[in-house]
Amino acid sequence: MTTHASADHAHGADNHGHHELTFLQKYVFSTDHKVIGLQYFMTGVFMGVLGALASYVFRMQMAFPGASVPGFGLVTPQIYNQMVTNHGTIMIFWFAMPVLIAAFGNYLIPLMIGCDDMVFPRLNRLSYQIFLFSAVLLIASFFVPYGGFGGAWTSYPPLASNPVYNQTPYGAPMWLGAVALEFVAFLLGGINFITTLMNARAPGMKMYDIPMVVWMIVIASILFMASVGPLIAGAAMLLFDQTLGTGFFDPARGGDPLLWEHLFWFFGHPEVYVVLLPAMGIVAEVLTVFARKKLFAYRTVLWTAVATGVLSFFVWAHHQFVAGIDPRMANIFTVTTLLISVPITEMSFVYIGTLYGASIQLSTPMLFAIAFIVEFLIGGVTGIFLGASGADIYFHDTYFVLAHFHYTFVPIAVIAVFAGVYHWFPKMFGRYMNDTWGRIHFWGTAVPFNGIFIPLFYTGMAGDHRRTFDHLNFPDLARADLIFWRQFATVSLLIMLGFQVIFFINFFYSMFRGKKAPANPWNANTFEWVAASPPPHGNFPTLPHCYRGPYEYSVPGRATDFWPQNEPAPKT
Amino acid sequence: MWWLLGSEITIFGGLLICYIMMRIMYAPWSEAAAHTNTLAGSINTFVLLTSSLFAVLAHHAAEHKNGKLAALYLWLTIGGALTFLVVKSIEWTNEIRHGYTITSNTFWSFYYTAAGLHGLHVIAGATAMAIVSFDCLRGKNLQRVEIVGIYWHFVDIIWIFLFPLLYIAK
Amino acid sequence: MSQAADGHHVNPKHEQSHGMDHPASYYVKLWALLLVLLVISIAGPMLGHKVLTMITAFGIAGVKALIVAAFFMHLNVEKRFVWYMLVTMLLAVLMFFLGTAADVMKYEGAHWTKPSAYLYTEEFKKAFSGGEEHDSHDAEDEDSKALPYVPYGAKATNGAMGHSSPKPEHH
Amino acid sequence: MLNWIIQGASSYAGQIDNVIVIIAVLGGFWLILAEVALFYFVMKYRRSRAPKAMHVTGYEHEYKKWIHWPHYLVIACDLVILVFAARAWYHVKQSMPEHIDEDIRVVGHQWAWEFVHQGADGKLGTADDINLVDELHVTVNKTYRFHLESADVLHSFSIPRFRLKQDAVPGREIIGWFTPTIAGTYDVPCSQMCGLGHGIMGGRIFVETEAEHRLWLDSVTGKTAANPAHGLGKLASTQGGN
Repeated sequence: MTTHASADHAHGADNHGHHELTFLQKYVFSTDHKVIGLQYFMTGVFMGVLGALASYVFRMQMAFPGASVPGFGLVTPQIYNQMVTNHGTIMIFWFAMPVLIAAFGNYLIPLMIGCDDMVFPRLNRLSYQIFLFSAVLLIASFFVPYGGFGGAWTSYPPLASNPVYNQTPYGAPMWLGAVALEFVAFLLGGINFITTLMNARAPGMKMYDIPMVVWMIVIASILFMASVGPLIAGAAMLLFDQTLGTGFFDPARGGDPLLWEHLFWFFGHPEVYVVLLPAMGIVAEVLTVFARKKLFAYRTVLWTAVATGVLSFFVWAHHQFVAGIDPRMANIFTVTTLLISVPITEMSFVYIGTLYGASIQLSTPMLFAIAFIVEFLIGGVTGIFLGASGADIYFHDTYFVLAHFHYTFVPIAVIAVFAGVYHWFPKMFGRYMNDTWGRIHFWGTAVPFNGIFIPLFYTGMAGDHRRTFDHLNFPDLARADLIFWRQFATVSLLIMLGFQVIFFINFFYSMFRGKKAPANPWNANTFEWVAASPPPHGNFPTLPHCYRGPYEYSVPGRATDFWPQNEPAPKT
Repeated sequence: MWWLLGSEITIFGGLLICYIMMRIMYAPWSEAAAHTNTLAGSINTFVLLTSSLFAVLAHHAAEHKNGKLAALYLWLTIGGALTFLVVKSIEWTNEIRHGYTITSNTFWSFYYTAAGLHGLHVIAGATAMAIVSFDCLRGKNLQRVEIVGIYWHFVDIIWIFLFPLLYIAK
Repeated sequence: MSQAADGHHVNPKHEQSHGMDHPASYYVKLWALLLVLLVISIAGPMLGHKVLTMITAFGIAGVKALIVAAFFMHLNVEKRFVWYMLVTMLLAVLMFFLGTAADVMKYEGAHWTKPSAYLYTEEFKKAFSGGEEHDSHDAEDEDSKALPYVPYGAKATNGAMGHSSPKPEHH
Repeated sequence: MLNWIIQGASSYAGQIDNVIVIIAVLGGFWLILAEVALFYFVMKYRRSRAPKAMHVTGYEHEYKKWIHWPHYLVIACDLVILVFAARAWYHVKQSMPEHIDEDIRVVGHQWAWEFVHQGADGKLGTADDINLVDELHVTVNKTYRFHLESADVLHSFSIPRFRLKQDAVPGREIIGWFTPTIAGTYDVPCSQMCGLGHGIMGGRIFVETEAEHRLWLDSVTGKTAANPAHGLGKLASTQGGN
């Protein structure tokens, strides 16, 4: 493998003659990892906006049932289900994954390990094209007769497998096809990341010299690869059930709906860590730069990440405690689930430990990074309620679950991404983003976010079930306090969405008019800051050599408080 | 490449595990399995094993920088792939004619899904080999022979497991 | 993988360092061995012994796969990490099997039964009316237990061989 | 703790609430500790107060112990939680009370619950079964064993007041039990996505005293006029349970 990788690599480098490229070459058929990374980013953010608008529609329905949603219209149960389903699907598969793994991975991995491009640039482009096609397919599924799929993002059969039940004969297969294509795109991308890290590191870069975010993205890719296979097979089976009428998941014909649940969650739980780990990596980079401090116990972070990844394969059935699995199995999965809290706790402690004795500059990315830890801790602790079988009997499929995983996913996919964007924006576009507006955006995001989901913990405890389009149909849930908190959550959502406008204005304005940034605006150590901002085609004038670990900040006896990885040690 | 194969293992592994679980559970499926054509399966196993041999010989030739010979062996391998597909299509035609379609029952669903997925890999492998063989004739990119070869052996291995699972165990 | 990643630096010529100079006849011999194994695996079931069939079919499949993987795919000279990676993937699949089998592979368990599966098995047997030999002890043990009650899930359909999908009873 | 928000009304509600309280206390302790430490560090080591950062690798024993000891303590807390959670789980899901007063059959449909009461003869599957749509009548302090099925897609039989939840899987019959302890009328929503009408799929459970229950029984079996208290009572077709 190595041979061919490097051969292809050399081949790719030949193609990268530094001549002027036409527009098509530069943007549409580009094999440059930076362009592909930005394409992933833009597509992902666009899909994220769609997902956020979907949440606007159904949250309005939750708070004011039956009222016409401004700018949208009346929400029927069909539309509601479709919005909820596609909000979940889009946010995880078309926003969190492309932005966290594909965009940051593509953009950062070659820069951070000091090479000029991915080892398989054309595979990379193919991966993006498949991804783009899958996004288009998903959006198209809204507009087919009978509407888009509405069977929840878990897509449990027989609801998902039989048009008689889900009443979306075209939407359901299109949804499933889009998801399957998206998996293929990320498989190709993941192979590329792993091979790149293994084969194309700068000379001198040893295992413990690799920046944490690169490690995290690669570990996440490996997890994705090992877990998604059965679900791809399962997706083929479900697609045949939907279109050809086979009976893989039809109990009357020997199939078993629980088989799908297992296939789905065997992938679905590692998937949580697939998106968590890159976010952890981004936060590690931002924390160390703005705390001017070495990452506390690098090896511990790395090995807890590996341990989390391994353990994540043993915990999936905690999503199915009351789903009809054998109750004896639940005990095993409770043990493994509680076990996985250990490495995650340790990782969180290490991040807090990194701040000990630091010199913290509360810039916008740093604020987001700290907010990530604050919010993620809440998400992690509330997870224990759900991982412990006894408590899960009550909390399963309530808004408590929903609030819990939003407390993990929003820090991961929104807050950590903002930290990363504010941090690497100068590198991507050669200009700073406006810091004042960044801070306003931060407070407008972090505070309303808690305003959305803390009330939902409460309504979940009171028994609100998920995916119910109107809780007032249930007399016990028509209590005044619950109605108030539902409206509170919705208003918080509106505020949070409103503040995102500031981000987009800031983003696009700074892209063209922002203050010019030097190559290393934050005085950071890692390789990407060695390249010019924005990095040209081919990244580095000469490929750097690595002399030390990525987090050597505030080393005693040095004039500056940073020590770039490519700077040779002074002769003694 | 190895990572690609690793992910393929989990895809086929997932499908086959589902099949195995149901097969063990529903013992009467053996009566459906009795209607598979063991002869066709055996011929195909033989064809694939032989084509694997050609693939490794192609790699061998490529190692010795003999592009023309490597291309020849690759085309023999592709011939094996085509033979495999022809036998497969005759077999399926017969089975469908006897009324065993993908919806007949879940055994046949698995049979067609697993074999169909494998067939797609055969087609993909043959296409890749065809592309590589043209480069070989010009003596370019000889190291790619090994990649397609490895892929082809993997397709072969999958069949080695499919064969007893679908045809022999009754 | 980390250890491997360490030693995995760009090494374009690594193949020359491992002896790859087997003559072509070496591969032909391996191929002949594979064919012999193939014949055994086909002949195995003809002896009509269940356990023997399993051993010849799947044992030999394993051996064949190993031979192809090790010698044709040159895994025997590849870096160690490739083995680790492939075995890890297999372990992931095995893990999936272990977690899932308790639900999917059984007719009943603690506090649950699958009436539709009993029914399906019954109808399947009927469909193949020949039914002379049910040498499977498993199924018969299970079948001998009385069907508790005809369940909704199974009743609403046209049975195991039916093509149409179950229809909801009321809305 | 949960009783403040929603009063538990079954024999095991208290046990499940206890698990939740234990997790809240143990988890809450670590959460607050971690958040306080985090905010303390952020305040104390602002650049304005701490212009120069320390160089700490994190492998020095004096610092490492701050990570390691909490980490062992977390394992200990996990063990405690595990014991309580598993005991509650065993009690609710894995065991079955010795004495069962009545069997009921619960069938999920798109989009209504069908409840089969065993009727006067005390057996399910006989002619005098009482099939009701979205209405389940039970007597307080009696132990019920339910047989849960689904006619079409996945549903989930959930009574938040009882802290009870179990998915109904087509093709399976799943049994469980509950003992209501407080009389009243509670929701029985479906908590698993089951299609368009998922949001309206809610039955009611009527937990009645012995006398009320008898009154109801008489009203459905035609011995007396319909009970005005339960005017909703509509008889389902008697297609099930034979």
